[in-house]
Amino acid sequence: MSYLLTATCAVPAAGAVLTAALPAGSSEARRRASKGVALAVSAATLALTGAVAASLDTGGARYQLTESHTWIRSFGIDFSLGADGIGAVLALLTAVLVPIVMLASWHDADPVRNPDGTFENVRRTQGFFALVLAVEAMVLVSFLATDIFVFYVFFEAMLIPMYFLIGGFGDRAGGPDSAAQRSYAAVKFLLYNLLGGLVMLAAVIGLYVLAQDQGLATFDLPTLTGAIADGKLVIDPTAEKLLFLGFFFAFAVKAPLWPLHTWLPNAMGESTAGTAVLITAVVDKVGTFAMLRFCLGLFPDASRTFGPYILVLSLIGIVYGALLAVGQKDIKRLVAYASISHFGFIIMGIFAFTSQGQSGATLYMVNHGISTAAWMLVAGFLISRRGSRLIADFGGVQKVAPVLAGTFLIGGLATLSLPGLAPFVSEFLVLVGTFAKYPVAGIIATFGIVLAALYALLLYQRTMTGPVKAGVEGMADLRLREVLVVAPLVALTLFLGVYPKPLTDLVNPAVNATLSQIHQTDPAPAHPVAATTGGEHE
Amino acid sequence: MSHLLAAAGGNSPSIPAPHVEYGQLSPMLVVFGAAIAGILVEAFLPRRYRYGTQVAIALLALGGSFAAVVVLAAQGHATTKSGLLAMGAVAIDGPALFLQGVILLSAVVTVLMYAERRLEPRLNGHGVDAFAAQGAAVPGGEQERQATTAGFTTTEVFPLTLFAVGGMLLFPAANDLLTMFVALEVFSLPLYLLCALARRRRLLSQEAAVKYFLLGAFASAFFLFGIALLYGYAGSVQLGDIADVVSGVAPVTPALAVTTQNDVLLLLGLAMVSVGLLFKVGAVPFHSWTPDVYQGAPTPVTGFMAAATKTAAFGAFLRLFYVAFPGLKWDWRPVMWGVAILTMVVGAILAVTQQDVKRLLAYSSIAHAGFILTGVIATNRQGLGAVLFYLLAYSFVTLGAFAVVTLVRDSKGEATHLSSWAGLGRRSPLVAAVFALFLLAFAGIPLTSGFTGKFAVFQAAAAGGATPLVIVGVLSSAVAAFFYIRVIVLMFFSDPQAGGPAVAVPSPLTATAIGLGVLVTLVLGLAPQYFLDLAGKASLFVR
Amino acid sequence: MNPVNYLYLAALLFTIGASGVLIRRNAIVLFMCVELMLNASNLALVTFSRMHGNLDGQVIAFFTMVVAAAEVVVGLAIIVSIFRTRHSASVDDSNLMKL
Amino acid sequence: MNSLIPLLVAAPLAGAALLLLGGRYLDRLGHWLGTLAAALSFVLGVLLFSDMLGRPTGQRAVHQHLFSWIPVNGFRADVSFQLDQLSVTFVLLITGVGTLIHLYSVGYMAHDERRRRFFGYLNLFLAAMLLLVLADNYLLLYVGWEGVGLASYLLIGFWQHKPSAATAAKKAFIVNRVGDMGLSIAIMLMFTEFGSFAFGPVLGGARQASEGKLTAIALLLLLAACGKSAQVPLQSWLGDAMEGPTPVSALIHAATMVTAGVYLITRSGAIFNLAPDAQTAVVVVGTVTLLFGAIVGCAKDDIKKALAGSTMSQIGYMVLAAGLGPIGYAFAIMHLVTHGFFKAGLFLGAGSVMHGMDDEVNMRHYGGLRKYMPITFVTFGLGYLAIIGFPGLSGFFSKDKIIEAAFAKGGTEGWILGLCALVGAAVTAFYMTRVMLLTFFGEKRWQPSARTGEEPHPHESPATMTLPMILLAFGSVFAGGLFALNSSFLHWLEPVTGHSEGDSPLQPLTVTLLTTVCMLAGVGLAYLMYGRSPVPVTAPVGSPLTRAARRDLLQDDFNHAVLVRPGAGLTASLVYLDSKAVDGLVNGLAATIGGISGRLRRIQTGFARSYALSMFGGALLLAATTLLMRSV
Repeated sequence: MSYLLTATCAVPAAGAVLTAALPAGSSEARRRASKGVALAVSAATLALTGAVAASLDTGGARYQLTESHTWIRSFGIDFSLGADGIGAVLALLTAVLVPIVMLASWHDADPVRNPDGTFENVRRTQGFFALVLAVEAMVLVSFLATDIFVFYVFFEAMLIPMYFLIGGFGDRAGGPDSAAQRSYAAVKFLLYNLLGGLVMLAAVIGLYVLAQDQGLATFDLPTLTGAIADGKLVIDPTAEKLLFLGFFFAFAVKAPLWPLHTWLPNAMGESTAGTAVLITAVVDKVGTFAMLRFCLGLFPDASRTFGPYILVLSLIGIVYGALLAVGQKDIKRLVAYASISHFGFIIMGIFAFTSQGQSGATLYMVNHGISTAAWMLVAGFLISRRGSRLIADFGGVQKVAPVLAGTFLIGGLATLSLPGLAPFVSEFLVLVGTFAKYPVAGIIATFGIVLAALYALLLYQRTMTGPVKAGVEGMADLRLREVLVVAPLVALTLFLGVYPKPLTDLVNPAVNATLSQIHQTDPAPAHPVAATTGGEHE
Repeated sequence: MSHLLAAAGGNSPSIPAPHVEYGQLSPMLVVFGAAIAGILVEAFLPRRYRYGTQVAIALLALGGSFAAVVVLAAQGHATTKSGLLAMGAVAIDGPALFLQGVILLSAVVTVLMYAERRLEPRLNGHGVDAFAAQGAAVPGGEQERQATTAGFTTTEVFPLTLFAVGGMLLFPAANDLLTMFVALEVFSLPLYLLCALARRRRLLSQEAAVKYFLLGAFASAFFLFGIALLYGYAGSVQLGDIADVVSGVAPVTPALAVTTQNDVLLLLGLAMVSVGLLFKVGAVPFHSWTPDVYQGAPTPVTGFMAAATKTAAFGAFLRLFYVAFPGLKWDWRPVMWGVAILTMVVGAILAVTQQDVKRLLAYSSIAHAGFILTGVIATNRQGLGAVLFYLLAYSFVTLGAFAVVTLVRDSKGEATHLSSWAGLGRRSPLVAAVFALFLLAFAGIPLTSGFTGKFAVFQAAAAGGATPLVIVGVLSSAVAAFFYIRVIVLMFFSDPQAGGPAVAVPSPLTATAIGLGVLVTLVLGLAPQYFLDLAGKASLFVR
Repeated sequence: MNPVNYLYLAALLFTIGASGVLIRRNAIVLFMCVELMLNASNLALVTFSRMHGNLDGQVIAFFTMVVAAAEVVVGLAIIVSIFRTRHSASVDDSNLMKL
Repeated sequence: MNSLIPLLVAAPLAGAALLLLGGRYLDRLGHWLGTLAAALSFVLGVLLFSDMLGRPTGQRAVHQHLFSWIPVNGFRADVSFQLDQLSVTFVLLITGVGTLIHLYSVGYMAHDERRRRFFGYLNLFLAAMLLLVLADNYLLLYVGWEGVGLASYLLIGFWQHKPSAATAAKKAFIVNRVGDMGLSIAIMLMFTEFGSFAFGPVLGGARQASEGKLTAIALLLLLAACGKSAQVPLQSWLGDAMEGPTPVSALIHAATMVTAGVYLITRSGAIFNLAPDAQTAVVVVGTVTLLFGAIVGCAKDDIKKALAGSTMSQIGYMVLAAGLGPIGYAFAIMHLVTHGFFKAGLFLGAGSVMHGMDDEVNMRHYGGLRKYMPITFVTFGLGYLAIIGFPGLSGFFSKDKIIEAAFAKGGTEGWILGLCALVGAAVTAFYMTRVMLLTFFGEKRWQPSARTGEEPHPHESPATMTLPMILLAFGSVFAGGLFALNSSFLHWLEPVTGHSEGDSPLQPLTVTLLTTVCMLAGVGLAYLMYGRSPVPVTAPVGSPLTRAARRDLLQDDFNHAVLVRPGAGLTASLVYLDSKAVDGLVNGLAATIGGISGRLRRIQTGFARSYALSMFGGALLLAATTLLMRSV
C-alpha cells in the first residue's frame, strides 16, 4: 500500500494548520512569511498530485494507488483513497489552481490599516491562506475518496472553510452594504449546500442500511458498485430512485444545476476573485465529479431513468445561464451566470451517457476551471484597480492597460469556447456526445455557443473598448505577480486546446468503466466508413 | 417489593435486612456522601474556607465516583456482570454506567464553571462567582447590598449540585418506577433552587425558578399518576415485572386477571409516565419551560441542566421503553414518532427568530432532543448505542457553548443578546472560533462530534425502519443550521458594536471546561471509533 | 365497596388538581393543586395496592408524601423569595421572559 | 516536401505569437517581421505549388498527418493537412494577397502606435485562414473557421477606442457564430452518420447516407457559409466591418475570409451534389445576395461600404455558381481568385484615397482626385474595369462564366438565375461607375476634416502602399485571361471539384454579349446620374428604395426588431424572474420559515399557566393517540 494519496491530501491539511498557527501578520514580513509557507505547501501539493497523475497506468485497474485505513469500524467506514483518471485529472486541476489563486489573492487578505497605523484583524492573512489550503485538502480527499462516507464527510466539511472565505473576505468593491451582502451570500451558500448535503446524508444512510440488510455493511464504493453490478446487492427500483435523487440533489446544488443555482451569483459576486475561482473552478467541480462517480456507479437504473429529465434541466441551465449572463450589470455575477451555463454543459455531457459526452464533461470540468480562473482573476485585478464591480464603471481599459485587456479577452474567448483553446475541445465533445443520443438537445445546446459569444464579447466591449472612462485613466497594467498568475492559465488553455491527449488518455478508461457500469454503449454511426481519417494513408 | 408484603403478612418479628451491594452502588453513594459533607461544611465551616473546601469535596467526589464507574465497567459490570442491585431497585449495566460516566464528566465540567471567580468584577477584594451573594435576600434590597459588599457567595450550590448529580446517577439506573420517581425528584429539587441563584438579573433567575418548579411539579404529578396506573395494571413497579405482565409471561394472579383486561390502565399509564420524562427531556409540547429557564438560570447551571439533565432523562426514558415496554413498541412508537417530529421541527423553527443566545441554545437543545428521540425510536441495539454516543457528544458541546457564553460580558454581566455578539470574531478570534466550532457541532457539520452523533442516530433510525423520521430530521437540521450559522455570521462578518461586550479572560477553570469541550468535540468528530465501541458495548439493558 | 370507585375519585381529584393548575393564578394555590394531583396518585396507588393485594402501592404512597414534603420546602422557598421581591404571588406577574 | 505543409501555417502563427507576446521591443521591427512571415508562407506555397505541378494529375493531392488531436473512443479528430489543387489555389491567393497587404499596411499603419499588434493580428489571420483551407477534416477546418473569425474580430475592432468599431467587431463575431452553429451541428451530424468528419470518409461515403440527412448537412453547411461569407440572411455584419483599417477590409473582408463560405461549399461538393434541395437553397441565397449587395452598393456614400456591398454581391455570384454544382464550382473559385485581386486592389485604392483625404470616407466629399493621386487612380481604375467585367480583364472572364453557368442550370430555373445574374452585372457596373465618378472625377467637394478642421491635402501614398496596388492591378488585368486560356483553371480544379457542362439555352457568345450590354447600360446610367451634373455634398433624400438601401435594406432594423429588442426584453425579464421567482422561491422559503417562527414564538407567552396548559393538552393528546393506536 502506498501512501501517496494520503500524503497528497495530508500536505495541504497540515499546511493549513501550520499557516494558521504562524504569528499574526502585524508586519509585512510576517504576512509574507505566512503567504510564503502557504504557497510552498500548495506547490508541494501540486508536485504530489502530479506524481499521482504520472503514476497512473491507463491500462490498469479502475482505481489505482489505492489505500485503506480503518476509520470508524462501527459503521464500516474506511479512509480509503484511490485514483482513477477522472479523479486524478480533477485533483491535478485543483492543485494547479490553488497556488495560482493564492498568488492572485496575495494582498486581498491583508489586514486593514487603521488611521493610527495599527492594523485591525491581524490574523486575516493567515486565516485566508489557511482556509484556502483547508479547502484544497478537502477537495482533494473528495476527488480521491473511494469510500462514500469519506467522500460525504469532506464534501460537506469543505463548506465551512469556503463559507468563511466567502463571508470573511470581500473584494472591497461593493457598495455601502457590502458586508451585509457578503454575509447574505455566505449564508446562502452554506445553507443551500448544507441542505443538499443533508438530503444526501439521508440517502447515504439509506444506502448503507439497505446494503447492511443484505450483508454488505460497508461504504466502500468499488465493493458496492461491484455488488450492484453482480446482482449481489439488489435495491428495489423505488428505493433506488429515491436514493439517486438524494445523492443527485446535493450534487446538483453544488454544481449548480438550474434551478438550484441562485446561490452561485451571490457567492461569486461578493467574494474575492480568488475565492470565486475556488468556488466555481474547484469546489463546484466536486458536484459534477460526484454525479459521474457516485450517481452513475451506484444507481445505474435510476440514472438511466432520470437521465433525460436531468438533460432537460441542464439544457435549460445552458440557455438560461447564458441569457442571464447577458443581462448582468456586475462583472463577477456575469462570470457566475456564465459558469451556470457551463455547468449545464458538463451535466449534459454526463447524462448523455456516451463516451464523448462524459470524457468531454470531465475535460470540461478541467478546462472550465482553467479558463474561468483566467477570466475571473483578471476581472478581479480589474475590479480591485477601479474599486467597482459594475460594468458601467469601466470603459476603454485596453487603452491604458493593454496587457490586462488582452488577457481578459483571452479569458473571454476561452469562455466562449473558441476553437484552438481548451474549452472548445470539451464543449465540442459534450455536444457531439449529446447529439449522438439526443439530437434535439445537442442542437439546442449549440445555441449556447452563440449566447456565450454574446455575453463574453459584450463584457469585453463594455469594459475594455470605447473611450477611456473617468476613473479608469490612471489604471496600471498587470504587474509581474499578476502576469505570473495569468500566464500559466493562458498557457494551459492554449496547450490543452491543441494537445488535450494527455488528459483524454487518462480520462477515457475511467469513462469507459463508468459507461459499462450503467450498461451504456456509444451509438454506432448510421453509415460507418473506413476509420481512416484520411491522414495516414500517405 | 412483594417481599415486604410477605414480611408484613408473615407477622415475623424480625424484618430481614435488605441486601444492598454497596460496592456497585458506590458511584452514587460517594456523591450523596459528599453532598451531605458539603451541607456540613456549610453549617460548620467559617465562610472564607467554604469555597475551597466545597470545590475540593465536589471535585474529589465526582472524580472518585467517576473512578468507581470506570472500575465497575472494567470489572465487567457493564457487560457480562451487569445485574440488578438493591433488591432490584437499581440496575447496573452498560447504559447505566455509560450515562453515569457522562453525567459525572459533565458535572466535573460544571463544577469547574461554578468555581470560576475571575469573570465577575472583584468585590472588596473577594473574587465572586456567578451565584447570588445571598439567595434569600430581596433583589436590590439592603440585605443584598450588605451581602454583596461583604463578598458573600452561595457556596451551597456545590452540595446542591452534588445532590442533583446523585439523583441523575440514579435516574438512568433506576429499575423500578418508584426509584425512578425518587431519583427524578432528588435531582429536580436542587435544580429548582439552583435556577434561582443567579448573581445578576435576579428577577429573571427567580422567575425561571418558579416556572421550572411549578411546571416540574406539574410534570411530576403526571409521572406519579402514570406510575400509579402502571402499578395498577401490572401489580408491580419493577420494570422487568411490568414487561413480563405486558408480554403475558408473568403468572396470572386473580388481581392481574382483572387489571390486565383493561389496557387503558396500561396505555394511559404509559402516556402519563412519558409526559414526565418528555418534560425533563424538553420534547415538544412539554418544552415550553426550556427557553425561559435556560435564559433565567445562572449560565453554569443552564449548561449543567442542558447536558446532565438531558442525559439522565434520556437514560431513564430508554430504560423505561426498552426494558418495561418493548412489548408495546407498536403502541408507543407512532406516538413518539409524532413527538420526535414535532420536537425537531418546532425546536428548529422557533430558534430561527431568537435574539438571546441562551434562548437560542435552549431551542437548539429542544431540536436535539428530537434528534435523540429518533434514535430512541429505532428500538434496536444500534439505536441505543447511538443515543448513548449522542448524549456524550451533545453534553460536551453544550457545556462548552454555555461556558463560552459566560465569557462574553459587558457591565451588566453576561451579554446574551445576540446583537452584542456582533464582531466578536474580530475582537477575540479564539473565543469566537471556539464558539463557532461548538455551533458547527450543534449543526452537525462533518468532522465534529455532532455529525458523528447525528449520523449514528439517523442511521439507527433508518435501520429501525423510521426513514421518514430521518428525512424530517435531515430537513430540520437544515433549518437548524440556519440559526447556528446566523450566530457565526454575527460573530465573524458583522462589524463590532461600539461599547459592545468584551471577552473576559477566564481562570484555568473555565478554560479547562472549554478546552475539554473542544477536545471531545474534535475527538468524537475525527476519531470516534473508541467511543462508538464503548457506547456499542454498553448498549444492552439488564432486566 | 368496589375499589374501582376510589380510582374514579382519584381520577377526579387529579383532574381537579390539573384544572386548578391551569386556572388559578396564585402560586401557592397552584402549588396546592399540584399537591392535590400527587395525593390523587396516592389514592390510586393505595387502591391498586388493595386490588393487587400487595403493599407496594402503600409504600410508594409514603415515599410520595416524603417527596411532596420536600417539594413543599423547595417550592415555598422559591415562591416566598419571589413574593418578597415582587410583593405578589401571582404567577402571571412572573412574565419577564417570553417569546 | 509535404512536411513543409505545416510550416505554411506555422510561419505566420509564429509571427503572430512573436509579435503579440514580444512586447515593446519589437515595435520598431514588428511590421517587417510580420511581412516576412507572410512572405515566407507565400514562398512555401509557391514551392509546394510547383512541386504539385510536377506531379501527374492523379497524385497531386497529398496529406500530412501531424498528431492525434482529440481521441475519445470512436471519436477521432486529428491535426492533419490535405493539400490539393483547391487548397493550393487558396494558399497562393491568401499568402500572395496577404503578403501584398502586409506590405501595404507597413505604410498605411505607419502612424499607428499599435502597428506591431496589427501585424500580429494579420499574421494570426493568415495562419487561421491557411489552417482553414489546409485542414483535412471538418473539425480542424472549424478551428481555422473560427480562427479567422477571431482575427476578423480583432481587426475590425482594432481601433477599439471607437465604440462603433468595437460594436462592429462584436457584431461580426456573433453573426458569424450563428453560422458556426450550422457548421458545428453539421459536424455532429456527420459524426453520427459516418462515424467520422474527415473529408475522405465523409465525402467518399456520402453516397451511402440518405438524401434527407445529406440535405440537412448541406443546409447546415450553407448556414455556416452564409455567416462567414455575408450572405443573406447573415450578411448584416459586413458593412459594419468596414470600421476596421482598410487593409483589413481588403484582405479579410474582400479577398480571402469572406470567401471561405464558397470554399466550404465547393469542398463539400460531394454532399451538395447529392442534395439537390440544398443546392437550390444555395443558389437562392447566392442570387438574392448578389442583388441585395448590389442594391446596397448603389446607395452607400461611404466608399468602403459601397465596396462592401459590392463584395457581398460578388460573393453572391460565387455562391450562386457553387450552388449550381459541378457546372459552377470551378467558376466560383475562379471568380473568387480574380475577385481577390481586383477587390483587394479596389480596397487598397480606397484606403489610399482615405489616407490622402484625412480618413474621409464619404465619397460626396471627394471628387476630382485623379489629378492628385494618379497611381491610385490608375490602379483603382483597372480594378474598376475588372469588376464591372470590361472585356479582357479578369472579372470579365470569371463573371461571364458564372452567368453562363447560371443559364446552363437549365429550365425555368436557369432562366431566372441567368437573368438575375445579368441584372446584377448591370447594377455592378452602375454602382462601381458611381464610385469611380464620385471619387476621381468631377469637381472637388472636399470638406474640412473633422479631426484637424482643415481642408485635406490629397497626395499620393508612399511606395509601400502603391507597390501592392500596382501588383494587384496586374492581377486584376491578367489573371482572368490566364485562367480562361484553354480553360486551364477549370482543368486544374477538375480533379477536386469535378465538372459538367450543363445545358445552356444560350450560346456562350450570346451570354457574353448580353453581359457586356448590361454592363454598358449600368455604366451609362451611372454617367447620366453622376457624371454630367455636379454631385450634391449632402445626400438627397432619395426614393424609398434608396433610403432603404442606405440602411442595408432595413436588415439591421429587421434584426433589431425581431431579434435584438425581444432578446433584450427576454434577458431583462429573465434577470427579473431569476431574482424574483427562482431566487424569490428560495428566499421566500427562508422567509416563510422565519414567518412561521415568528408566529409560533407567540405561543411562548411567558405565562407559566399557559405552559402548563400546553403540557396538559400535550398529555391529553399523548394519551388519546396512544389509546387510539391500540383501538385502530
